[in-house]
Amino acid sequence: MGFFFEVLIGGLLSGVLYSLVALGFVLIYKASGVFNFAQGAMVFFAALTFVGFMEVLPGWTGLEAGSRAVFWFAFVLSLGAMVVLGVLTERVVLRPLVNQPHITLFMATIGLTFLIEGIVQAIWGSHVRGLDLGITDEPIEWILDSADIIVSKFDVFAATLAGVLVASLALFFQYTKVGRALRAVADDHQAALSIGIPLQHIWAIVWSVAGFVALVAGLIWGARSGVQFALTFTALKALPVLILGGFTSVPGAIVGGLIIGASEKLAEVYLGPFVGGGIEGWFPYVLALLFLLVRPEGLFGEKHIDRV
Amino acid sequence: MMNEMAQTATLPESGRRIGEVILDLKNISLRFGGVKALTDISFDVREHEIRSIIGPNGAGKSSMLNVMNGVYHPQEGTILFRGEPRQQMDPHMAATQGIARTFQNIALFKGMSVLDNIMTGRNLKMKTNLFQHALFWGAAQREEIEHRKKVEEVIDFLEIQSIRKTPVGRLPYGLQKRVELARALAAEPTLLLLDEPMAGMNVEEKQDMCRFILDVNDQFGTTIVLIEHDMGVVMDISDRVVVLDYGKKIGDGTPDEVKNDPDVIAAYLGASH
Amino acid sequence: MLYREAGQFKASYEEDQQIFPIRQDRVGMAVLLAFFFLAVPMFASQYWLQAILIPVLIFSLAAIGLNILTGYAGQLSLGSAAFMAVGAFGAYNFMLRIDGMPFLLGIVLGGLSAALVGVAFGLPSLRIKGFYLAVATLAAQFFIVWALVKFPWFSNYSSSGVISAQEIQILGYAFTTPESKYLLTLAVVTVFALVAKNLVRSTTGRRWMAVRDMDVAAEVIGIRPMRAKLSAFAVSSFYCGVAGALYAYTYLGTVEPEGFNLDLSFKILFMIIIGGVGSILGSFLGAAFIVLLPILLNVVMHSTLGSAMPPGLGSNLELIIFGGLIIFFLIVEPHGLARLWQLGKDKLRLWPFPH
Amino acid sequence: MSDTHGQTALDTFPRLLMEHARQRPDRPAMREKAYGIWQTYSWAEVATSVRAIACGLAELGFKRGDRLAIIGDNRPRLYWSVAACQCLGGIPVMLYQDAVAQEMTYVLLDAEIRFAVVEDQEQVDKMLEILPEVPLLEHVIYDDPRGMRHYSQSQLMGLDGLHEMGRIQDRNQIDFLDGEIAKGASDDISVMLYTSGTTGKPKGVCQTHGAFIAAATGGVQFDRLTDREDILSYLPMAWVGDHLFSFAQAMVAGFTINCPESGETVMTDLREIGPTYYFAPPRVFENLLTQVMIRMEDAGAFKRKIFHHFMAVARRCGAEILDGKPVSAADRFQYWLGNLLVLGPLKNVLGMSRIRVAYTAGAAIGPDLFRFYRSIGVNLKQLYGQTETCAYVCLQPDGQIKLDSVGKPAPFVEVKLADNGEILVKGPMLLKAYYKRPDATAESINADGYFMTGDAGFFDDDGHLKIIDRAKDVGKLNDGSMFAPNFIENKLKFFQHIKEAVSFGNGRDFVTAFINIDIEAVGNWAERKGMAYAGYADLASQSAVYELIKEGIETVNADLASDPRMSGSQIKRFLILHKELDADDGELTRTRKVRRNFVAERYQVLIDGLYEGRKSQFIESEVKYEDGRTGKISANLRIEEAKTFTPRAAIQAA
Repeated sequence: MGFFFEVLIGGLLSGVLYSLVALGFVLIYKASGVFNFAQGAMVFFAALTFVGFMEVLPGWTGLEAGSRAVFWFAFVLSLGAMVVLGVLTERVVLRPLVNQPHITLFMATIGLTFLIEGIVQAIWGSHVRGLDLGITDEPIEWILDSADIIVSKFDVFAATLAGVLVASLALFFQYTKVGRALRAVADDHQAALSIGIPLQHIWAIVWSVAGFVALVAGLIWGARSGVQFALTFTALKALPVLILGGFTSVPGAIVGGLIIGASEKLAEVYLGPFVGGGIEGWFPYVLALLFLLVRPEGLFGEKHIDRV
Repeated sequence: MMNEMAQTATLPESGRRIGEVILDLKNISLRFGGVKALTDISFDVREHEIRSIIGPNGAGKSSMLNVMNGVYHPQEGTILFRGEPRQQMDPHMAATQGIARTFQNIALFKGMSVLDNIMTGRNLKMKTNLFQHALFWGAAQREEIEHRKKVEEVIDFLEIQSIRKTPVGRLPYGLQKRVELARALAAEPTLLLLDEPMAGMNVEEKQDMCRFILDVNDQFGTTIVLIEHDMGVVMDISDRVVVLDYGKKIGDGTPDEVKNDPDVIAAYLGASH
Repeated sequence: MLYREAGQFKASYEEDQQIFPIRQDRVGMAVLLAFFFLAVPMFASQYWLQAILIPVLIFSLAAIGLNILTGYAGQLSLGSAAFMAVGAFGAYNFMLRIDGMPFLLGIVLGGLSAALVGVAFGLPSLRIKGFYLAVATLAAQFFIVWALVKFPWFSNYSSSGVISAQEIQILGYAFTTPESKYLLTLAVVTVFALVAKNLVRSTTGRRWMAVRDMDVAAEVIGIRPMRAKLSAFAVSSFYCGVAGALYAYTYLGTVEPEGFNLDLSFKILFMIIIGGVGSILGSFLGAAFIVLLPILLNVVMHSTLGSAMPPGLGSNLELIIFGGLIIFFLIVEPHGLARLWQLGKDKLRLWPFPH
Repeated sequence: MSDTHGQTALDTFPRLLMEHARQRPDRPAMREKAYGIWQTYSWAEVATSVRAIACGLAELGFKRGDRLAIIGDNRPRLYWSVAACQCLGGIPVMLYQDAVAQEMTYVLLDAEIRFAVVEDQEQVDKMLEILPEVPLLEHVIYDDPRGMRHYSQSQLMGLDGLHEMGRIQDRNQIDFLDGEIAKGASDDISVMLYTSGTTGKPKGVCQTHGAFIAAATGGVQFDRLTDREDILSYLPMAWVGDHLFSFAQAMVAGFTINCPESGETVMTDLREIGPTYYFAPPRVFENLLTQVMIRMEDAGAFKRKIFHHFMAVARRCGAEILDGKPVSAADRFQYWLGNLLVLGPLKNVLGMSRIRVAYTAGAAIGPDLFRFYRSIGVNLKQLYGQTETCAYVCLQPDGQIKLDSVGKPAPFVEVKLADNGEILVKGPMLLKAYYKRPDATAESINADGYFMTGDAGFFDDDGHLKIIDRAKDVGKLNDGSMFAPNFIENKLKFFQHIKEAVSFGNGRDFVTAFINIDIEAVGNWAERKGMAYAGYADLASQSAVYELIKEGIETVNADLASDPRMSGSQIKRFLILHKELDADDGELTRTRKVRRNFVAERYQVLIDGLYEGRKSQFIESEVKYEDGRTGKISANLRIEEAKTFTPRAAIQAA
C-alpha cells in the first residue's frame, strides 16, 4: 500500500508540472483561440536562454558565476526574451492569420515550434546542460521515516512553486484590469473589440504571460532532467492533460495534469509489466481519448451546440 | 436522338394540385438547456403546397425547420411524415425520405465548384462504391455522367450555366443562394425546406428567386416550406401561412386569413408598422 | 502563352470530365512521364536516383495520403509516419511469413494493414474535431511506434526492432539496381496518384470535401459524415502504408520503428502545407521541396562556409527555414505551391491579357 | 427516277440534306452548347429529325407553298424546321426574334402565315398576344416546353410532340416524304426574307433553291470551303447573311454549324469552338478590338511593352505576310516571334486562331480596324450583297485585299455600272420576286434582267468594286465631277475625333462640311492636353479643336486626291457645329442616320456662310430638352479652310 501511495504521490507531483505547461496552452487558447503547439518549444527556449545567460553573464558583467545575482539577472533577461518572443509571435504570426480557421493557426504554431527550436539552438548551441536550482532531488526524510514513502524534496518544491504560480495567475486575472479584459476577450472577441479592448494588445500580453509560465516550467523541468531538446516534448505531455481538462479551463488544466500524472505512473507500474513496459509515452493519450469518446468537451470544457 | 434529348430535358411531370397531408407536426416542443425555443406547436403541410412560416426574429422559425429535417431533436411531440410517426428525424433519414433544404446562412461547400456542389445533391442516388471510383471507369463513369446530366438540367432550370465551373466562394451572395437551391433540387426532393431564400437580395434577385420557387413547385410538384421575411412575397406565393411568435403558434391559415387575424396583427404585422 | 484552347470544345461529358481537359496539359503530362520513365533512368546518377528521386516519390505518395485525409476530408493528422510504419512492417511480415507472396501484393497488404489501423484510430473522429482529433492521431503515432518496438514478433525478433527488407522480385526479376528500384517506385506512385485523382474527382471525393467544408449541410443532403471520415482515414492510411512499405523496400532497405517518428509525421505535414493542401499535384511539389531543400542548403553552406561551418548549424538552419516557410506559406499562400502553379497556368491561358 | 433515291440533281436543299446524310452520315452537321457540352447532331440524325418534323407538319395540314414562320434564336431545331418546311415544298419565313409582337403582325399578315415554329414561351406569348389580329395563324409550335404547362390554347403544340407524331408517320409511310422531296424543283421558292425597309413597309424577298444554292456554291468554291469547316451561328436567322452562311453554304459544303448557348455566352462559345469560317458585322470586330485594348491597359508595363512592340511589327508587315507579299527576312522573323509570344495567343484567346476565312459586311469598316485583324493574321475580308442577291455580289479574293473595296464580282455574278454610277447585278442568285409586290419587283429589275442595287460605285484599275454611296444621294459638282456625300462622310467618321459629318456640294463649286466632334474622344484628348472646357459647345469652338479636326479633314483630302474620280470632292471649308445632331430634334433617324435634307434646311444660314466665304456665322436654333421643353441656343460659329491637294492623276499628267 505504501508503494502505491509513493507512486501516486510521485505521479501527482509530476502532474503538477504537466499542469504548468498545460496552463500555458489554456491561457493562449482562451485569449486568442490558438492551440499553441509551440508551448513546448517555448519551455525549451526559456530554459536554454536562462542557462545560456547564466553561462555568459559572469563573463560579461564580472559577477560571480553561480551567484544569486547572476541567477536573478539571467531570470530577468530570460523573462525579457520571453516577452519579446511573445510580442513577435503576435505580430508576425497571429496578426496576419487572424480569422483563419483554427486548424491553420494550429499548423502555424507547429511551424513556430520548428522556428523557435532552430533559433534558440543556433544561439546557444544544442548540447545538454545541467541546471541547479539549489534544491536536491532526495527523499524528504520525515515522510520516509514516518510513512515509509519516498517523496522527493524537489518535487514538492516544484509543486509548491507551480501552485503559487497558478494561484497568483488566478488572482491576476481576477483582480487586474488586464485580467478582466482578457476574460472579456475570451468570452467574445467581437464584443470585446466593440467595447474598445485592444485585442492585439491583449494577445501580446497573454503570449508574454505564457512565456513567463514557460520560463518557470522550463527551469523546473530543466533542473530535474537537464536543459536539452527533450524539453520540447513537455508539450506532448501536456496535450492529453488538455483533452482531459478541456482547452478553456484553468482548473481543468490543473486537475487534468494531476490525473494524467498519477495515472500514467500507476499504469506504468501496474500495467506496464504485462506489455513490456514503456507505456508512459502513449498511456495518457489513450486515457484521454477514451475519455473524449465519453465527454468530447473535456472535464471542465463548455458544451458546444452546433447552431445552423 | 432528339427524343432522348427531349426526354432528359423535361423533368418528371406532375400537376400542381394540393393533395394529402404529408408532414404533420404535433405538439412539438424544443428546449436548449433551459431555453424554450418551441412550445407545443402543431401544424401540417400538404402535398404540392407552398407553406410559409413567418414570425419576428427569434420566433423559432429556423428551429422549426431544423426539427423537420432532424437537425434538432424536439423533447416532446410527434412528427408524422407520410403517415409514419416518429418522435424525431435524423438528417440522413430525412434526406433519404426526400426532404431537402437550404440554410439561412448559406451552407455551400466553399472549396468546391458550383458543379460539384450540385453534384453532391445527387449523393444519395449514387450507387457505385469507393473501389469503382478509384478506377473511374465503367460503372462509376457511367453513373457520374448520368447524374451530371440531371445536374445540368437543374443548372439550366436555374439559369446558372455561366458559373458552372466557378468555385462557389467567388460568387456574389445572390448567386450562392441560387446554387444552394440547385443543390437541394438536384436531390429531386418531394419536400423542400427553404430558410429565408431571399434574405439580403436586391429586388431583381428576389423576383428571380420567387419565379424559381414557383416554377419548382409548379413543374415538379415539390412541396415547399418557406421561411421568409418579405411579407409581400409570402402573401403572394404561399398557399397557407403559419405564424410563430416567441416559439408559439399564433396564427395559421391562408394568406388572407392570416392577414386579418387580430392576434397576428397585434403580435407581428402591427409591430412592423 | 503556351495554351491554344480555341477549338478544344467538349462534345461529351467524358471529354469534359477528363483529368486534363486541355490538350496542352495532356501533352505536357505525357512528356513529363516520358522524361521520368525513360530519360531519367538513362541519365541520372545513382546518387540522384537512390538519395533524391526515390524518396521524393515515396514521400509524394505519403503526402497524397495525408492530403486525402487533411486536404480533402479536413481531418488533421499528426500520425502519418506511424501509418507508414504499419505499412512497412505489415509488408515485411506478409512477405516473411507467407511463402511466395508476390511483392506488389505484399505492399498492398501492408497498405491494407495500415488502412485497418487507420480506421481504428479514425474512430474518435466521429465524436471529436479539429485539434482534438490531431491530438488523437498523436496517440496513434506514439502507440504504434511503441507497439512495434515492444512486440518483437513484428520485427521477427531482431534486436531493437530493426528489419531488413527482403529482395524485391516480380515475376522472377530481381529489383536490385537503383534504376530498377526507381522505376518500380515510379510506376507504383504513378498508378496510385492516378487512383487518388480518380477518388477525389468522384462522389467519394465530393463526400470528403463536403464533410470538410460544412458537415451539417453534408449530413442534410444525405452524406454520412461517419462513413466519409472513416473512408478518408482508410484510404489515407492505405497510401501512407504503401509509402511506408516502399520506404523500407526501395529506399532504405533497413528500417526500425523509431525511424517513423513524430518528426517524420511533421515532415509529411509540411509537405502538404508547402505543396498545397487539397491538391494531388501539391503533394508532389511539397515532397520534392522538403526533400531537396536540406540538400540544397547543405550544398550552399558547404560551398560558402566550407569547413568553417559550426557543427549543428546546418540542422538548426534547416529547422528555422522549415518553420519560417510553414508560417510564410500559411500566411501568404495557404494553398501552397500548387496554387502558385495554378495561378501561373491561369495567366498563361489568358496571355497576353492580364485577367 | 422513281426509286426513293431518285433525285438526280442536287438542286434543292432537301436533296442536299439527304445526300449529306448518305455521304457523311456520321460527320457533325450541327452542334449546340447545351447542358454544359456541345451536343452534336450528325448529318444522319439531322436528316431523320428534319423528316420527322416535316411529316409532323404535313400531319397538321401543312401544304406545298404554305409559309412557315420561324421565330427564335439560332437553335438547331429551328434550322431543322426550315429544312423540314422546304422538304414539303413550303416557304420558311424567319422573323427577327427580338421584335415586339406588334412588329411581327405585319409580316405574319403579309406572308399569310398559318404555321409558326417558335423558340420558347416568350415567343409563344407574342403570338398569343397578336392572335386576334392574325386570323390565319392556326398552329404555333414551340421548341422549348419550359413554362408551357398551363397553356391550353388549341393552337399550341410542342415541337417534341410534333416530332414524335411525324417520326411515326415517316416510319409508316416512308414514301410520302421522299415523294414530297422529289416534287421539289430548283426554281421553287426556298425561303422568304424580309428586307428591313428603310423606306416603306418591309418586302418579302422570294429566293429560289437555285438562287441560294448558286450563291452558296460560288462562295464555297471561291474560298475553297470544305466539309471540315466550323462556323458559329449567332446572327439572327432572319438576316440573309445567316441564311447564306449557316444554312445554304453548310448544306452545300456539308460543314458544321455551331449554335451558342445564349446571347451572353457568344464570346465564350466562340473561344471554345474556334471557328474556321466566321462572319461578324463591323461593330462586333470593333467591340472586340476595344476590349482587347482595355484589357491590355491593365497589364503590367513589361507585358504592355511587348504587346505594343509586336503590334507595331504586325502593323508594319502582318497584312503583307498574310497576302503573301514579299517581306524582309528580318521582319518575317520578328513577326514569327510576335506570333509566338503575342499575336498567336491573342488570336487564341479571342477564339480566332483557327479562322481560315472571316467576312464582314453590312456597313463600312474602318481601315484601321480592318487592318488590325489582318495584321494579326486573321484573314478578314469584305463582301457586298443584298437580301435580293442572297448577300452575294462581290467578294475579296485571298491575297488581293484593298481596305476600301468590296472585292471582285463573285463567281456566276455579272456586275455593271449604270450611267449614274448605280451598281447593276445579274446572275443566278437574283430574287425571283417580292412577295405579292409585282410593282416593286418590276421597279427593281430592269428590262435587261439586272437588279438595281441602289448603290453607286465604280471599279478601280484592278477590277475591284468600290461602293461610294446610295445612288440617289450621289450628285454632281458644278465642274461635272461626282459628289458622293456618304463616301466622304464615312471617311471623315473613321477619324476617331469625328462623330458625325454632313457634307454639301451638289450643284456647288466645291465641297463643304459640318462636323460633330466626338465629345468623349475629343474630351479625353483635351484633358490630356490640359485644356479646360465647359460642355460640348465650348469644346467645339476652341481653336485647338479646329486644328485637330482640320488635320483629319486634310488627311481625308489627301486620300481623296489620290483617286481621280474623287479628287474634286476635297473639302475646302468646314465648321464644327455648336450642338450634337440629335434624333430628338429630327436631325437623325432613330437608327442614327443623318437626315441630310432636314439638316440642310435647318442650317441653311450656315451653308450660306460656308459658300459665301465668311470667317464666321451666327446661328440661332431651337432645341428640344429631355423633359420635352424647347429652348433656343445660339452661337457664332467659326468657319475654317482646309488645305486641298492636287489630284494625283494631274501630277502624273504634268
